Formats: sequence, structure tokens, C-alpha cells
Amino acid sequence: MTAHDGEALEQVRHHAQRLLANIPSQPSALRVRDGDVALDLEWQTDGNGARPIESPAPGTSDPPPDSGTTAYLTAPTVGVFYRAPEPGATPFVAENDVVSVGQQVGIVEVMKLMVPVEAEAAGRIVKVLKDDGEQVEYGDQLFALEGADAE
Amino acid sequence: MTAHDGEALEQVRHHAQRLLANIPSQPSALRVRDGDVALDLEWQTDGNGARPIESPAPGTSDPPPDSGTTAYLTAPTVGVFYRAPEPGATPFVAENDVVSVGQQVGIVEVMKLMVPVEAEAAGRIVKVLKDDGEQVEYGDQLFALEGADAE
Amino acid sequence: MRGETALRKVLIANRGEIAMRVARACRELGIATVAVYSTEDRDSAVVSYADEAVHIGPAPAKRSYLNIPAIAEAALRTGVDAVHPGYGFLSEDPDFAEVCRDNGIGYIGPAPEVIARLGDKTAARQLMAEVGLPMLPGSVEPLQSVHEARNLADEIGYPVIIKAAAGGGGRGMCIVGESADFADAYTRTRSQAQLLFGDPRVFVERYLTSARHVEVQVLADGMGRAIHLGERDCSVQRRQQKLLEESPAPLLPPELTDRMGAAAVRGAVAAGYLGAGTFEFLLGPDHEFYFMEVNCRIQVEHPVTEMVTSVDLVQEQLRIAAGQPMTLRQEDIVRRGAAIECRINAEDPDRDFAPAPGVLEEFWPPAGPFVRIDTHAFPGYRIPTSYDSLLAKLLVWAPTRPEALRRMDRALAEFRVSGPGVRTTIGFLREVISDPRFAAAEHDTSIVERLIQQRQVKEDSNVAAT
Amino acid sequence: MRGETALRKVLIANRGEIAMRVARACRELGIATVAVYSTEDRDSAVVSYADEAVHIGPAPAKRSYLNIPAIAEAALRTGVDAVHPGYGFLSEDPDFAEVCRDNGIGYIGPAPEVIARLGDKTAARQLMAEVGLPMLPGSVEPLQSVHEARNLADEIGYPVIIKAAAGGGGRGMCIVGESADFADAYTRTRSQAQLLFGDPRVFVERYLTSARHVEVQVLADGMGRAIHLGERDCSVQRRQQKLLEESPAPLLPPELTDRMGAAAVRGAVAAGYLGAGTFEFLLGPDHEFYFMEVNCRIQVEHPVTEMVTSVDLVQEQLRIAAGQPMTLRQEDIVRRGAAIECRINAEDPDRDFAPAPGVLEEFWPPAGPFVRIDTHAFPGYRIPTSYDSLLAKLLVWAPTRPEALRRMDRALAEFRVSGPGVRTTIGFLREVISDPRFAAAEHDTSIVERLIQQRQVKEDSNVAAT
Repeated sequence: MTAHDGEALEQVRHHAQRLLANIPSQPSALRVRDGDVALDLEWQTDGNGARPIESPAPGTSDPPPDSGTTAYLTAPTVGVFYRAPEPGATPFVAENDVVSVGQQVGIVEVMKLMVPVEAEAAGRIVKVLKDDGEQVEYGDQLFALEGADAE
Repeated sequence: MTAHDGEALEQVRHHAQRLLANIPSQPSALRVRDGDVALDLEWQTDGNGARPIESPAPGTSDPPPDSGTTAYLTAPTVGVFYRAPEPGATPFVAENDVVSVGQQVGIVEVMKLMVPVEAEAAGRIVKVLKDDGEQVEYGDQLFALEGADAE
Repeated sequence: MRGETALRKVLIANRGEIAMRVARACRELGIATVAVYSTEDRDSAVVSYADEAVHIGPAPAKRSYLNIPAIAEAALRTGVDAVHPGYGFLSEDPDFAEVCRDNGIGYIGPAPEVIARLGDKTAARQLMAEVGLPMLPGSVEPLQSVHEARNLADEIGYPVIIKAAAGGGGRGMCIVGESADFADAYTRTRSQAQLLFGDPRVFVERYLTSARHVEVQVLADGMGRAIHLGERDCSVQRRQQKLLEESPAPLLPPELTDRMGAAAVRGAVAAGYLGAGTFEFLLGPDHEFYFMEVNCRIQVEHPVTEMVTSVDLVQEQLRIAAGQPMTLRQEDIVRRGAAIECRINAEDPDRDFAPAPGVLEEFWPPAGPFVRIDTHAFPGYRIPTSYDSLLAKLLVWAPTRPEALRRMDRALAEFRVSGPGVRTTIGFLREVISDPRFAAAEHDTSIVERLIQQRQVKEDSNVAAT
Repeated sequence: MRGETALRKVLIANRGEIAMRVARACRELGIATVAVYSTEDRDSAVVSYADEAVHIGPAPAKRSYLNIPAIAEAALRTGVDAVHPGYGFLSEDPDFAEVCRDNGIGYIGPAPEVIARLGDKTAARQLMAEVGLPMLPGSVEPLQSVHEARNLADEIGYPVIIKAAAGGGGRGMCIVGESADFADAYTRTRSQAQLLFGDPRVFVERYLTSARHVEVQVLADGMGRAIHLGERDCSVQRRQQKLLEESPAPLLPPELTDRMGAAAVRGAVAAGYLGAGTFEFLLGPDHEFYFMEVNCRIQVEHPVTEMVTSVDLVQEQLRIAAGQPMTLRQEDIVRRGAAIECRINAEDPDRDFAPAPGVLEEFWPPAGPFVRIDTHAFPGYRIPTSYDSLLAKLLVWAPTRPEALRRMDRALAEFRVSGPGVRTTIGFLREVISDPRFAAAEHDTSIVERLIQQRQVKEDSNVAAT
């Protein structure tokens, strides 16, 4: 148990506090571990539950936005991307829709967990980049957004 | 006998011809070998014998000349540098002397072989850089020369 | 994973040098590989080395290398036969092993029940005590009250150590020097255990003041066959972090290490162990040894054993996981010479071993006879800040320990690592191996603290002198 | 060098990877080192690695690494106890060994008389025939006339080979297929021998059309003790240049290699050999072996033997040269598993293996389990044009030859070398080890020519297709 012990308990606590401060909805469970440093948070994933908002990853393997005003909504986990709450239903969003921060725009299913995709930025959807049912990896671009941040 | 055999006989011959073309005095012996590539030339080392003039080494560990007109006469071999033909005798050259190409300016003794140091360039000696009896390595600067090449 | 006769494709649920180690073993066995990586590791060596790579999450390990659903999803999507957990991260998490099993993904390691049982200090102690492994005097069952606990401690004699049943890696433990201090320490350790592990159970045992950390490598095929591959001495530690490991453990009579090996094999069979595992023992100055815990994974220091036994432990893991019966027998294990491993960490020994990462402008490991390097770093590599600071493992082999120490010193001296902000443990490790008490193998687990104090004394006197 | 019990300082009269190899062995034994270097090697690895360095001459080897007075002067000036000649250059020059002896400088190798005798093919053949080493049917004494020579050739049966007595390394030899061609070839080989070696003597022997090159490593302490360390198969050659070596020689019965080893030991004792040496044999398809020559030096491929025997041959050279009696006995030499060496040369296999030097922008050798690298190169190194093109030796070990081949393939695939104009043999070596006949060990010394022809055929058909 000695290989990955570099981070001390203080750090874990500190991270827990920071993480909690950034989470809009109250988790249903919080567990701090120290064996190889874990920090578990759980939510009721009833489809409406929030998921933790992470600050955008410092960089992904995808190309940077090609224009100053284009942003991307990305996959919050590896999994299968769904545009609608269930087969045959109306997609959460379509091209030209205007989305606001926190609005659900899709689902990524990972090991039967339905992880909602929520807009991390507001704007108008100019392109849907992944099809319904398509496999995605973490950070894959799902929607291209044009800035409506000022509204 | 396979490690260093890359150079073929033709190359050895070619080098021998080039070398001979650059040597002012006829050697007393020439031997071409091929086992690990050798090319022996011998001269009568009676103090007046010539030694092969090599084109200047492509670079040495010494700093480059600090002025455009300063050249250096360097040691033709590792050994002990002598400024005079024998102990107590007048040095071959002194500061402010003007030397011509091929003129003997010193001796380097290596394993009891007396290798004459001959000027590879003409000019006026502005500084003697090694003392009589000092140990030198190949390429060490012995004399600084200021250009009298035009004469 | 049982019943198969070969693995065709393996997912490596790890990063760093061990991910490269597993990928190399797979390639040598003709097994295709899938790397998983966090955003911070997207330019890592294993991502380009593996046949496929899946981006499983952002830099924080919780959302990538500890993210069970993401890794399981990657494994199912890429159609691997099995997952190699490496060390650290999910390597001893029974939940992960169980998720793999439930989804028909092979797990390269023991069954989840075995991991769970051996991961519980109390359960492991009970099991090992039953098959006769020597225990430090103390409680086998968790203690029920402070009264019971202090009576036991008084009986054992001080110093004693109070340990969390769910603990590990040096956390959740407390050394008590005398009876008067016991009650406070007991209450404090229980609260800490509850906070750290969600489990307040503790037990008490004799504390050895001058002990060595000696562990035994085992391989078991889950069909009742288990062998040991000798011991490793890991006494050079700083705050439970190993810095240097070696095999054989110096100055131990073969009769003793044989007994330790036999004890480990007995324990492995009793636990129904499968794969590569390690039995950790504490060894007193009187050469009595005591069971500590079982590590249900390949360890950082496994190459030390590979160099003295010539057995490729990761290949053996893969063969066993493929359900192949183990062909190695105990009598095939011939141990020759001495091997030492130094962990080259990106840490600053002058600043309390604080991580000192950065971009490696220069990274040129040593080479030549009887030297081995395991690393994921390369010139231009940016050391990530989210994970541990292990940069490379440097190993040497020689016929004898003194020769191995000289070889290690020449190899450490060859190692060139530099970059803005980058500091390493290379210089400190050279101090360790040139320490007279270490060279004479008279050291114990206090060696690193002693050397750090010597450095500080030297520094202070240098400051005073100027 | 006899009578001393330890060396304090050694001059390394060589360059490249072997200079690094010797410097490492010295450092491990606590021996100070002196490097000598030509102008072209002034930024070489060994110059900064050694404790001292002497600039002995310009780039051409004749005036630097073959310059006996300059090297002797450097040795005397720096006060070394002995000189290590490495391989190539002055390593088998009896004059150099004699100059060392005359000046009280130890020479790490046999006495000059032994080097001279074994370097003369005729003298060596005579000596080895006397102690019962098997010879190819042919002349032991040099031939006196074309008449005598042709009679002998007719008697032996064609094809025969005419060899210069003073020759070596594939120069000064000629294969004759039938009697009618003999006289011309005889006259031509004599003239060539005179030109190349200053010695027109030639002899004639049977030419084996499908032979393997198998050599035996010996160590002798000059006090009558000699041992062998098994054989190496060096059949993968291109124009007498070895590209890949391995031990054991595949598919040979141990009884045969034992006999070859015993023959080499007998020869070493008869010659009064001292230090590390190699007996080269040709091995026919019928498993009959024939003495070829003795190499009076450490060889490029010595690490192959080090990996299967765990003996450090360069350290043994240094111990023997220090006059220490050899403690290794024949029964201590236990050979385990299989080792392979690949020579990574800066050559272009697509242009007839022409040297392809340049500056190494990228140079990242493989690592991990059971891999060894010996190299003088590093990122940013400028490959000199004056010397051979050996850039690195890559070795692997595994329990069996098929496993070693797979490991070598993964290691070759990891090796990253690039720079403007730089080409290497890495890709070609991967073709060699994946060749079905090589993998089945059914190859002989013609393997490289066959693979080159296959490449050309493939290229031609590619060109035709486009």
C-alpha cells in the first residue's frame, strides 16, 4: 500500500471542500478514503440529478475551437451518447436551439449509469457533432456552440 | 577481426595517395595494412626530416582565434614540447620572429621520437603559449601568429 | 478468467511505468493492449505504445484511474479478455474485481472475495494465524473496549502499536510508549480510523523498535499450486514510502528465508490466492518474523525478484490469468546473486521530499552490463502533477551485494535528469548506498530519517561556517 | 601486469561503446580511468565519463587510435597501471602489447608473443592441430608452389578456399569451385596477400558451403587455469560483418558444445593464453566442427555470454590482468536461457549498408525486463564519419530462444533513432528475427544475402506495380 500514498489526508480534505463548493446539488453520499486516495460522492441519478461541474479539462486531445466565439460541450465520461431521454423521444436539443448553463443537452450511458450531459456554457447550438447511440470518450466534442454568453 | 573492417582497401589506397601528395619530403618507408586499416609512413628523424603536413584539424577543444588575423601553430602529437634542438641551445623561434610555412619552430617528443613542429602558416610570432619541457596534447596551441601571409 | 487458455487482448487499468511494464509483457506474449488514460496523460508513453487507447476522464484519479464504470466501459467496448490493474489505483479494490467478473471481463489477480478478505487486517490476521503464521503479540480480534485494550497492552508490554483494522500504508496507527498514554491514544486512533476508513475497529500489537521490512513474493495458480520466489528487503523507507529494495535480504540465514517463504506459500494456499502476491513480514533483530499483511497485486519492486530468479512475474500473471496451470515448480526457482532497485522520484530531498515535477529537458538513464530501467519518462516528458512522483526504477544485479552496491553507485552517477523545477532522489539514493551502516546491512527502517537528519546537521553547520 | 594484486588506474585505448563498457567496469571495481580521444571524438561520452582524458591525435585512426607512441605517451604521462585495448584498433597488435611491456605498462590481454603466434593463421593452425583441434582438410604449412597447392586442392575436393596466412576478417581469401580455376586464383590471392599484409603466404582448405559460425568464449589466467563460458552463434553476417549473435547456438546437442568448449580450453592452455579470448569454429551441417582462428581480445558480442552466464567478462579481464588468480572454475559456469545481441549500425540497408551517419535528433533505446543496452550514443550525438558505424548493441535474455526472439522484436520496435541522413539496421534486424528459417534455426551464414535479395525482389515488384 505504499506506491501511491504521496498525497496526504490534508490534501484529500482540501480537495473535498473545493469539490463540494463547486457542486450545485447536494450529493446523497460522501466518502473520503485514504488507501490510494479516494473521494467518493454519490447522487440519486434519477435523470434529473445534477452531476458535478468540473472546471474544463486543461486540454483535451481534440483540436481547439477554430473561432474565438465557438465553444464545445464535451462528453463528461466515456460511454454511449444519447440525444434523447429514451428511444423515439424528442432530442433534448437540436441545431439552432439556445441553451443555458446547466441545461441538460444529452445523456452518456456508462455501465448502465445514465450521466446527464449539461451545458457548461450558454449559447446557440450550431452543430451536433455526435450521433445518437455513438460511442464517445471523455472530452469528446458533442455540440458546437456559438456564444450567447452575453445574454 | 570483424569489428572495424568497414573501410575497404580502395579507401586505404586513396588515402595513401592523398597523403603522399601532401608530404614535402620522401618518406623512407611506406606500409599499407588492412587489418583494422593501417597506413605507416616513416622518415629518418634526424632533426631535419620533414613530417607530414596535415590539413588543420576540423576543430580542436581549444577556443577559436580571438581576432581575425591571429593563427595558432599547434602540437602535431601528444608529447613533451621543446623549444630548442637540445638543452641549453637557442630556441628555434622567439616572440616577434617571422616564420615561413614549413619552418621548424619546435619539437614534440613522444616515446623518444622527436617530431618536429613546423609552421603550417606564415606570420609573426606574437606569443609563445607553452614552455620548454611542457606536456602537450594533440592540437594544443603552441604559438600565436599574426598574419604575414601576404609576404 | 479461468478456463481460457490464452489472452488475446488486455486492458491496462493503470498509468506510468507499470503500464509500460504490462504493455511490454503483453507484446512479448503476442497479446494486444488497450491503454486507458486521463487528460493529463494524453501524451504518455503507453498511449502511443498500446494498440488502442481510451480517454477515460480528466486528470483527477477519482474520475479516471479510479473510475470503475469508465474503465469497465472501456474494457467492454474494446472487447478485451482481461484487465490488468497494475499497482495502486484499483489494484486492490474488491469492487473493481467484482465489476469485472459480473461483466465477464477477466481480472488479472485474485477473486474479489480474496482481495476483500486479505484487505481487512483483522480477517487476514485471523486466517494467517489459523495456518500458523507468526503474529506479533497482540489482539487477533478487534478490541471491544478501552479497558480490554489497555489490559492487553499491559500484558504485551510497551511500546505497543494501535492499528486500524481497515488501515494500510502507515495511516491510522499510533505508537504508545507507556500505559498512562494508552487510553487517549486508543480513543484518538478509533476516531481517526472512522474518519479515514469509515470503520473504527482497531487492534493492538507489540511494536518492534528496530525492525526490518522483509516481504516474500508468491505466485499461485488458484488450482492449489503456490510457490515463493524468495524475499525482498524494503527497509529503506521514508514515511512508509519505499525508496530502495533488494533481494536477497542481506545477512539472513537461508534457513530463515526458507521458513518465511514456506509460511507465505501456506498463507497463499489457505487464502485461495491466484496470481502474483506479496506477504509482508516484520523481522526483529532476533530474526523472529511476524506476519503484517498481504499485497494482492504486482508490486513496484517486483523486478528485484525478476533479476535474482530470472522469472518474468508479469508474464506469469498473464499466464495464470489465462487459466494456464503453472509450470514453475518450487525447485525451478533458483536464486542467484543480488539485485537492488532504486526508485527515482521527482522529489526534492532538500525540501522534505516535496514533489518537484516539470518538463524533462534531459532524461538519459544509465545502461551497460546488468542494469535495468523501467520508466515511462522520456526526453521532453512533462511530469504530471496529479499522480505519484515515481519517474523511473533503476535496477542492478551482481554476484554479491557489495558488487551490486558499487554497480548501483556507478549507474546512479550516470543518470542524467534535468529540467526547470525538476529535482530527483538520485543524489539522496547515492547517500543511502554509501552509508556505512547500510553497506554493512546493519540498517533498519529508521535509516532514511537518520540520513535526513545528517543532511540537515551538515547543512546547518555549513550555514554556521559561512 | 603480473604480480600486482589490484589495478588503480587504467587507460582505455579505444572509443565508442567498448570504451564506455570498459570505463563502467573500471568504475565498478574502483579503478580510475583515462580516456584517449581523437579530435572527432572530443565530445564523446567516454571523454566526460572517464576521470581523465588525453587528446591523442586527429580523426584518422592511424594518427589517433592506431598511434602507438601517442597512446603509450598518454599512458606513461597519466601513470596508469595498465591499458585496455578494447576490440579492433590496436587490440591484436603484438607491437602495441610489446611497447606496453617495454615501458612497464600493463597490457590487458595476452603476451605479445601469444598475440603474434595466434595472429598468424599458419602458426595458429599448427599449434591447434598439435593439441588435437579438428581442422578442415587442407594445408597446415603454407604452400610452396602452385603445383603443390593444386594437387592438394584436387585431393581435398572442391570447393576449396585459399586464405592468406596473415589475413583475417574476410580479406585475402578466395573460393575456388573447380580445378581449372585454381592456378589463377592461387596467383591472385598471393599477390593480394602481399599487398594487404606484406606477406604472400597462403594455404588451402575445404570450403564448407552451408556452415555456421560458432565461437567459444574462454578465460585464462596465464597460470595454467582456463575455462570456457559456452558458445555463441554468429552466423548472421554480411560480408564477414556480424549483425546478430546469440547464445546458446540453437539446436546443438550439449555434448557437441561441451566438446567445442573443451577443445577451446585445450587450445588456450597450449597457447599460454591470458585474459578473455575467443576460439572461432566453422560448424558443418553434419555437426562436425573445425578450428578457424583465435581472437585475442574481448569481442563486440561478449555481452551475449555475460547474459547467459552472469559473468562480467570485462571485470574478469581486469582481475586477471591485475594478476589475481581466477576464482571461477568450470563448474561455476552455469548457463541459463538464451541471449541475443543485435548490432544497431548507422547504415542504410537499402543502399548496400552504406554508412548513414548524422546528428541524432532522437535517440531513445528500449528498456524494461531482461533488456540490455551498450552504447556511446545519446540524443544530440554526432556520429563520426571516420570510424565504424556501430551505434548501439541491444541485447535481450529469455528462458528460451523463441521467447528471446519475441522480446527482441518488441525491443527493436521500441528503439527510436532519427536525425537528418541517419539510417539504421533496426528494420533489417526485425526482418532477420522474423525470418521463418532463422526462427527455426535452419539458417546459415548465407541468411543475410538471401534476405537482401528478398528485399530487392519485393522492391522491384513494388516498382513494377506502380
